[in-house]
Amino acid sequence: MLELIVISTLNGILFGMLLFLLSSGLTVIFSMMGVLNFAHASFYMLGAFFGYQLSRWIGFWPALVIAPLLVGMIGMAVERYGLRNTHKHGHVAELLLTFGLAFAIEEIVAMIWGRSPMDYRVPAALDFPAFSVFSTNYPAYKIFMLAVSALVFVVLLIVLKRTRVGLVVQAALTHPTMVAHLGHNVGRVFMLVFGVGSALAGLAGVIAGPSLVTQSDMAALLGPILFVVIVFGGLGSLPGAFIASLIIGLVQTFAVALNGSLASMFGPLDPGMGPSVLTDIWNVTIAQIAPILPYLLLVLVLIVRPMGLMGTRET
Amino acid sequence: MTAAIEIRAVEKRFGNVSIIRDLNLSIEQGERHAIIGPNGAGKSTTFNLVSGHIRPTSGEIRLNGDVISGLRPFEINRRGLSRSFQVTNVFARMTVWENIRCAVLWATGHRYAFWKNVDDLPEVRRRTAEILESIHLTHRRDVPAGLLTYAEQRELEIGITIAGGADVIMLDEPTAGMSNMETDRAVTLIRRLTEGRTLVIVEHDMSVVFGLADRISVLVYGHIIASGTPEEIRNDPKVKEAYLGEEAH
Amino acid sequence: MTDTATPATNIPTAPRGNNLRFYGMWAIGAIALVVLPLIFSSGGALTSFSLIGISIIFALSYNILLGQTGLLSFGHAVQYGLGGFMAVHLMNAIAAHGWFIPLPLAPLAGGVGGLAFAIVIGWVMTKRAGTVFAMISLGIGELVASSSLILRSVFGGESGITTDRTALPHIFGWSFGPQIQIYYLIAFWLMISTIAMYALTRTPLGRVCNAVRDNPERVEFIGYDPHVVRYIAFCLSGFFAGIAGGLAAINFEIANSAYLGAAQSGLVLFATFIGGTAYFVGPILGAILVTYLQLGLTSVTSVWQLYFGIIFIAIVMFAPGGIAGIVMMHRPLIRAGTLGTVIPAYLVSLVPTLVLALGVILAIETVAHYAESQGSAFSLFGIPFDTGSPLTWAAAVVLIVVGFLVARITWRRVAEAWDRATTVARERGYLA
Amino acid sequence: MNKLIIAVAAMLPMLGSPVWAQDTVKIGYIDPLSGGGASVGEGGLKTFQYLADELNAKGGILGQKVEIVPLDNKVNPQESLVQAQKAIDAGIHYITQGNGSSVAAALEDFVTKHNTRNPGKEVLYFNYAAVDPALTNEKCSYWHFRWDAGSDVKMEALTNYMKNTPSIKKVYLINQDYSFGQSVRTDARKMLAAKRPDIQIVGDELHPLLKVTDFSPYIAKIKASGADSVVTGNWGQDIALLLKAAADAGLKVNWYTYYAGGAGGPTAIKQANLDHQVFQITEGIPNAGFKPAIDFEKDFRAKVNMSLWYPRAVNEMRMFKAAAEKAKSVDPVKVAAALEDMKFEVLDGGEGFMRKDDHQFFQPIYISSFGSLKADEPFDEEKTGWGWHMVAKVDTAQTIVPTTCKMKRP
Amino acid sequence: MLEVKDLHAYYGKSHILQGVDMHIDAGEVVSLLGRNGVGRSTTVKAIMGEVPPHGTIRFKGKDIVGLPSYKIAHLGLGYVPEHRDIFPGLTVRQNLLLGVKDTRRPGKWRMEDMLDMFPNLAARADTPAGVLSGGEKQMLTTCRTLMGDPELIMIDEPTEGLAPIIVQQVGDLIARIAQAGLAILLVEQKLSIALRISHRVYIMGHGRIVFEGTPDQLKANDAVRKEWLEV
Repeated sequence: MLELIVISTLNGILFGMLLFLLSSGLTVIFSMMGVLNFAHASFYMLGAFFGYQLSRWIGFWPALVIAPLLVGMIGMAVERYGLRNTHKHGHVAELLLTFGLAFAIEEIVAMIWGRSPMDYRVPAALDFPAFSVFSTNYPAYKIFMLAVSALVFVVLLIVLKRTRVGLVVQAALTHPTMVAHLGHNVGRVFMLVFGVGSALAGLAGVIAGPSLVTQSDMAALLGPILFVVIVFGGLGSLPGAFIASLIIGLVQTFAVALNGSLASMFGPLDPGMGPSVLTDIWNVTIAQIAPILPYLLLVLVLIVRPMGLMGTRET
Repeated sequence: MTAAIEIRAVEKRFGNVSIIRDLNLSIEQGERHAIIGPNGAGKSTTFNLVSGHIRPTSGEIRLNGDVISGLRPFEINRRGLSRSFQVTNVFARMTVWENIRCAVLWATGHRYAFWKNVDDLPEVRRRTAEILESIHLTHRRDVPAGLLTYAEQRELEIGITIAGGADVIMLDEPTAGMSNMETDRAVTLIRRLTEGRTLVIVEHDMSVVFGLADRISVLVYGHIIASGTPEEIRNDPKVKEAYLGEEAH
Repeated sequence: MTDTATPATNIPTAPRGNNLRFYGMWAIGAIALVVLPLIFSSGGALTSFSLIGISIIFALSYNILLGQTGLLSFGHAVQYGLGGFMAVHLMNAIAAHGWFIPLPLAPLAGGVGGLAFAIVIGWVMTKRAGTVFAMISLGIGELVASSSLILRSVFGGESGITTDRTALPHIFGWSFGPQIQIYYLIAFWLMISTIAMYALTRTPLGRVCNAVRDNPERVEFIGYDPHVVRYIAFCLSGFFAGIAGGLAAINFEIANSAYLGAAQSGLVLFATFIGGTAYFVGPILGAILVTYLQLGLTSVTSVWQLYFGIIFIAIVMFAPGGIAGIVMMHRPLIRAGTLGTVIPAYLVSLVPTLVLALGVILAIETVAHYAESQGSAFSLFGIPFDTGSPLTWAAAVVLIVVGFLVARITWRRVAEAWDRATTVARERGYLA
Repeated sequence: MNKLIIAVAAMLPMLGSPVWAQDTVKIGYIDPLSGGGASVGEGGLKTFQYLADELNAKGGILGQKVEIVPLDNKVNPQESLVQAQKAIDAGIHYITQGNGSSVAAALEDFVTKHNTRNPGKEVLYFNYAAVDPALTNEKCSYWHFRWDAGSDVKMEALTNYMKNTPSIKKVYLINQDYSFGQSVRTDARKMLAAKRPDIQIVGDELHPLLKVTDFSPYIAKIKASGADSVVTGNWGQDIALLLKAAADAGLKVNWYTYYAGGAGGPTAIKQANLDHQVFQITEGIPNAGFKPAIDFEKDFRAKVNMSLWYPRAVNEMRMFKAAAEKAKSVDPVKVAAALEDMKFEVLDGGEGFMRKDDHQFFQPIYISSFGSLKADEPFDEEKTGWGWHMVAKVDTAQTIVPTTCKMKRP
Repeated sequence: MLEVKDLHAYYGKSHILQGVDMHIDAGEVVSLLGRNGVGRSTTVKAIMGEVPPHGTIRFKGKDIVGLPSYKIAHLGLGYVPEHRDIFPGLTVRQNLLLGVKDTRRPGKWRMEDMLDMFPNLAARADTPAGVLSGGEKQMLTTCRTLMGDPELIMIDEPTEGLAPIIVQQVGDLIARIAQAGLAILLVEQKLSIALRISHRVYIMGHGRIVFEGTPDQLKANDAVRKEWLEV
């Protein structure tokens, strides 16, 4: 039992931190610009593919730096030539623009790299077990992911709360005209924010690519859960996203670890009843539905507390 | 006779800042009552409290004798109170005709009906046409409200407010931003439209206030410092101070 | 049906003289539905028309939410899919018990399915509009789609539940086996649903929905609870989505989890938005176009999804009113008689725009074919190209660059001509 | 404007009545050619086109040329039906499909209804990869023929192998939560209980299809259970991520899989460095040492630039030709009759037969493991340098399972 | 220094400014008076480019019509808006920091001086600005703009909604700014401060300037006051 709890907690934290790494950029963009970026997972995918390609050419470590920069630049272009023009039509139009973008990016990636998974490997320097608990290995790369994720969280917090640029960004969120009156170029700030958000997605891609599957459908598979994280945590709240990531990571791993179902709690139903919705529900184990629990959490949280766990506003 | 609006000891705090403090005000039925005061004194907050847009922290508000504090705006509206907004707040993508008609629908008992043709409701049509005529916008009936001129939007705003036939009408700065001529027109309009009803108005233009109101209350820092006829208010030294600063004459 | 192109918000307290024209349009629409399969009688055409009919109902039902009440949903397929399952279960029950309920009534069961779900879940969903609603709908969509694989007895697991539409009682000697009979069944329901949904826009509720979309706060001050308005709109929208789902189930004789999924929800958003949400005809145009693209584009190019994305982006950026929006923009000009002054500018800019489009298509196809197998040949609009040849790549680049530069100049001209024309139209009183 | 051209271009082929040459046998290939499943679908398409070329080089079928007509279904059942209708409208009488049991179920049902309602215009459905047992049991149809072994057939073969492998003592089942995964799990339990009651089933896990991004908690459970073998029907990213997570955690078990060899699978196994720990059940492997199969594989790889994923497709096409020649006609009704109980020498050697009762093709089944190649094993996969190594061959007779099929015959 | 000629501005279709002419010289304190809704705030907003201006606006001889706000600010034009747009989530110190336009070039007003000058702000330097009282917020916004080292500062309704004692303090602050040699354009409704510190006064009515003169001239002119200012 202790073993299961320790290992599940560890796994939950590792997975949660990965989720945070993936969703931090989305939160940054939303909190600063109010844009719900549907193409975020696509930027993540671009990061993974750039990372894969660059690490083939020049190695993993340079790719870790260059690929996010490239993705960030693409993000900046999207903001400058797309979102900025769409802004006047409202948030729905912005959201739909990124929706279309997600479609296009997936197809472009598939066109260039094909649809099979890439052979994107963990760099040799990190390809060893870091430690083991109850004879389960924890690879160094996972610890590296954890470290990067924590680093991103801390750096983002510091940048947002402590640096001048962060102050401008925070102020521009609520009072863009006032910030402009103080002599700051708000347009450029927003472009930068979108660029940074995209670059974070790219960074997540470079790092998660070797660990997960780098394939042209990875964006579509991962996209929805990222929205769950940031909405659940409270739209626009970075600490909220952090906590939500951990909660979702832990809930999922512990749910998998449990074998409970209504049948195991209250005993099996009368076998004479035959198959029905009731028997279906009765026999479903928690482990079986673990990956869809986050969606359930999302719906429940939104119904009870529309601003999410730590959010301060609804839209 | 019960007062149309009775505000008793109402307080409204945002965080630890009191916007409204111990507000007491009674407005008789059929009275035209103006609330004036410097910017930021809490006039719009008072409106929001009475119309249900925000809830008072403490105190009680009655409409025609019934307690309405804590009710939702639509519930208050259904009891016969209607208000306009300081910032133009019409249905921008709908035509002028539609704007007014929507405001007529509830009062004529059509509510959420989705089985009636809205064009085949003679009563609704008649009232909509009447109100359009009275706010002089008949010739603009097919224009989306967002495309009206500012003054026209203000008139439409008044039209929407009175369309439901409420007997208590609250107008929040109905003539703000209007030219002299437009203001005069609006005053005539308001006077005619609120004939026989209770009118509460927040206004800056003193000519409007003095021309329209039976009684005036002066609100400063969330508190009423004076209440009385226009003449009394004009000569009240406290009012002068509040408006012109302590050094004035 | 073109007269339904009045903006959803416009007042049709139409002078009675227009009535003839109005009903005439509907009659023409109905006749077109009857005659269409006689002209295009191939099985493929019938299948296409049937699908288009279904997706028109679906898109119109979506627009009750998006265009009319201002609710952006990412899970509209839930009601569609549940409608489909409901219809299939009913059909199977009829066949099993020998009830005398003919097939044409089955879509109604779909509608009831969609409605029932909306009634149950809608109240909490519609509490808020905006992002909260959008995200709840996303979550509910994922939940229901996932549960459909777990609750096997209702949803039949992955393979879904099949049915046999011919097993139901026959009426008028129709077995509803042949596609043509199904087409007419769909056309019938299309007509009914379209009329009903159009009528809905002209009811008190329909108008108040518009008001809630424009300004939910103010609605509270004219006596309405916006939550109730959104809820009823959500339910009605669910009803029609259910009818569409029921028709789809009849058409395919199967209901499965694909009905409920995010892809289906995305597609209807796509169709509705491309068509234009501000006008009643918008979703109809969008559904026709998107269904055709979906059916046709896939056999023309393997990267249809990319074209979808590009078209969508272009619409969002350059024509947020959708196709209907573009068309309706010209109405005041037609009335004022100034459209003629714009057309030459259009024609001039058409050429470089086409060049640009050709360049983009050529570039995409070249890359796509090159990536598939280096150096292969393909043909585009009947012209053979070789992906291995630098000439092809150069041609694409030249077309794009030249097209873009010239198009930019000519579209500026269009904007000027447009300004002049609208100024005149405004002076003549055809434009606010 | 862009969209206008495309729309027009797209509408034309759909409204017009296409004119088809009558001296070709057309096979509608309905599988994903765009979107997520396209890599698999395109692989299949190339295979069938290669096979059509092969047949045509030898004079086609009864002198008629064979042509593969690609139809994109986006792995969506409804879309598949639309494409099937399109194919039928174009005068096609044979369709073949493989990806997705839901698609297969929909198509089988569609074809059956179509043939009942349109006598004289019958269509045959050749299934080369959808393995849901329901297709040849409760849902079976006279017009459906399956060359891939159903998942129950594969499990029969696998358990017959396991029966003779005493080192297997504790088995863990992990599967995707949908019809196919369910059938793998129930068959495994049932058959193991019958053949090796001493084997302990120490875990039986279902997880949602393609929704899991982190398999570590599942690996933790497997590890905790003390299993020595895992049986899984997972495919796609669900198998790749599962194996990666296992390798990360240092889990040492043997993996008995259905689809570890699918696109990307070999890459993942190599990345996870699971040398000869992952087993697969297939109807043929390139490194079995059977000369004709080796020659075929060599030529196929040279021409198509991929390894042969579907030996059954070879059997399907060659058997189609044989059946048509036996019936002396390409009329689907006659071909169907000829296919029933037909015996056929399969690509990888050995005899198989198309059972009349349920139209399931039975053939020798191979258990192979993936890892570093031995000297006499020429073929690797996905340029990993690793390839399939034959562990066991289960004879046709050892793969036969009963069927509940009650077929309506014309 | 600032020269406005025939300035027009619109809100939607509504013609708010109908030809405003005014000028402010270096070091001069000018008040713009008038009742609510006559276009005083709009004038300032139009100068800052927040409302699209039509007409001529020259600052230090440079035409600034059509420039984005941040460029206008960089020319040395400071603006303290009517609603005291403090950044409520940021601390007082952070608010002040944001006023600095160029961190490389230290300006006339340093953070330490500011906090010395206003003990109230100094005491709350590290608390979120959202909890400040109205008067403190006014101090903060004004100081924040000063941190950007403007040559002309435009202050919109600084005493709005403030208690008399605070109004006094705000008046002192403005007087101190004037002493430092900055030009000031003060938009006010209350006469008291305006008359105390202004060199010159403009009165607006219905989108135009209706009176220009010294405070003394205004005091002497009852008719103008009655017509355009008083209750």
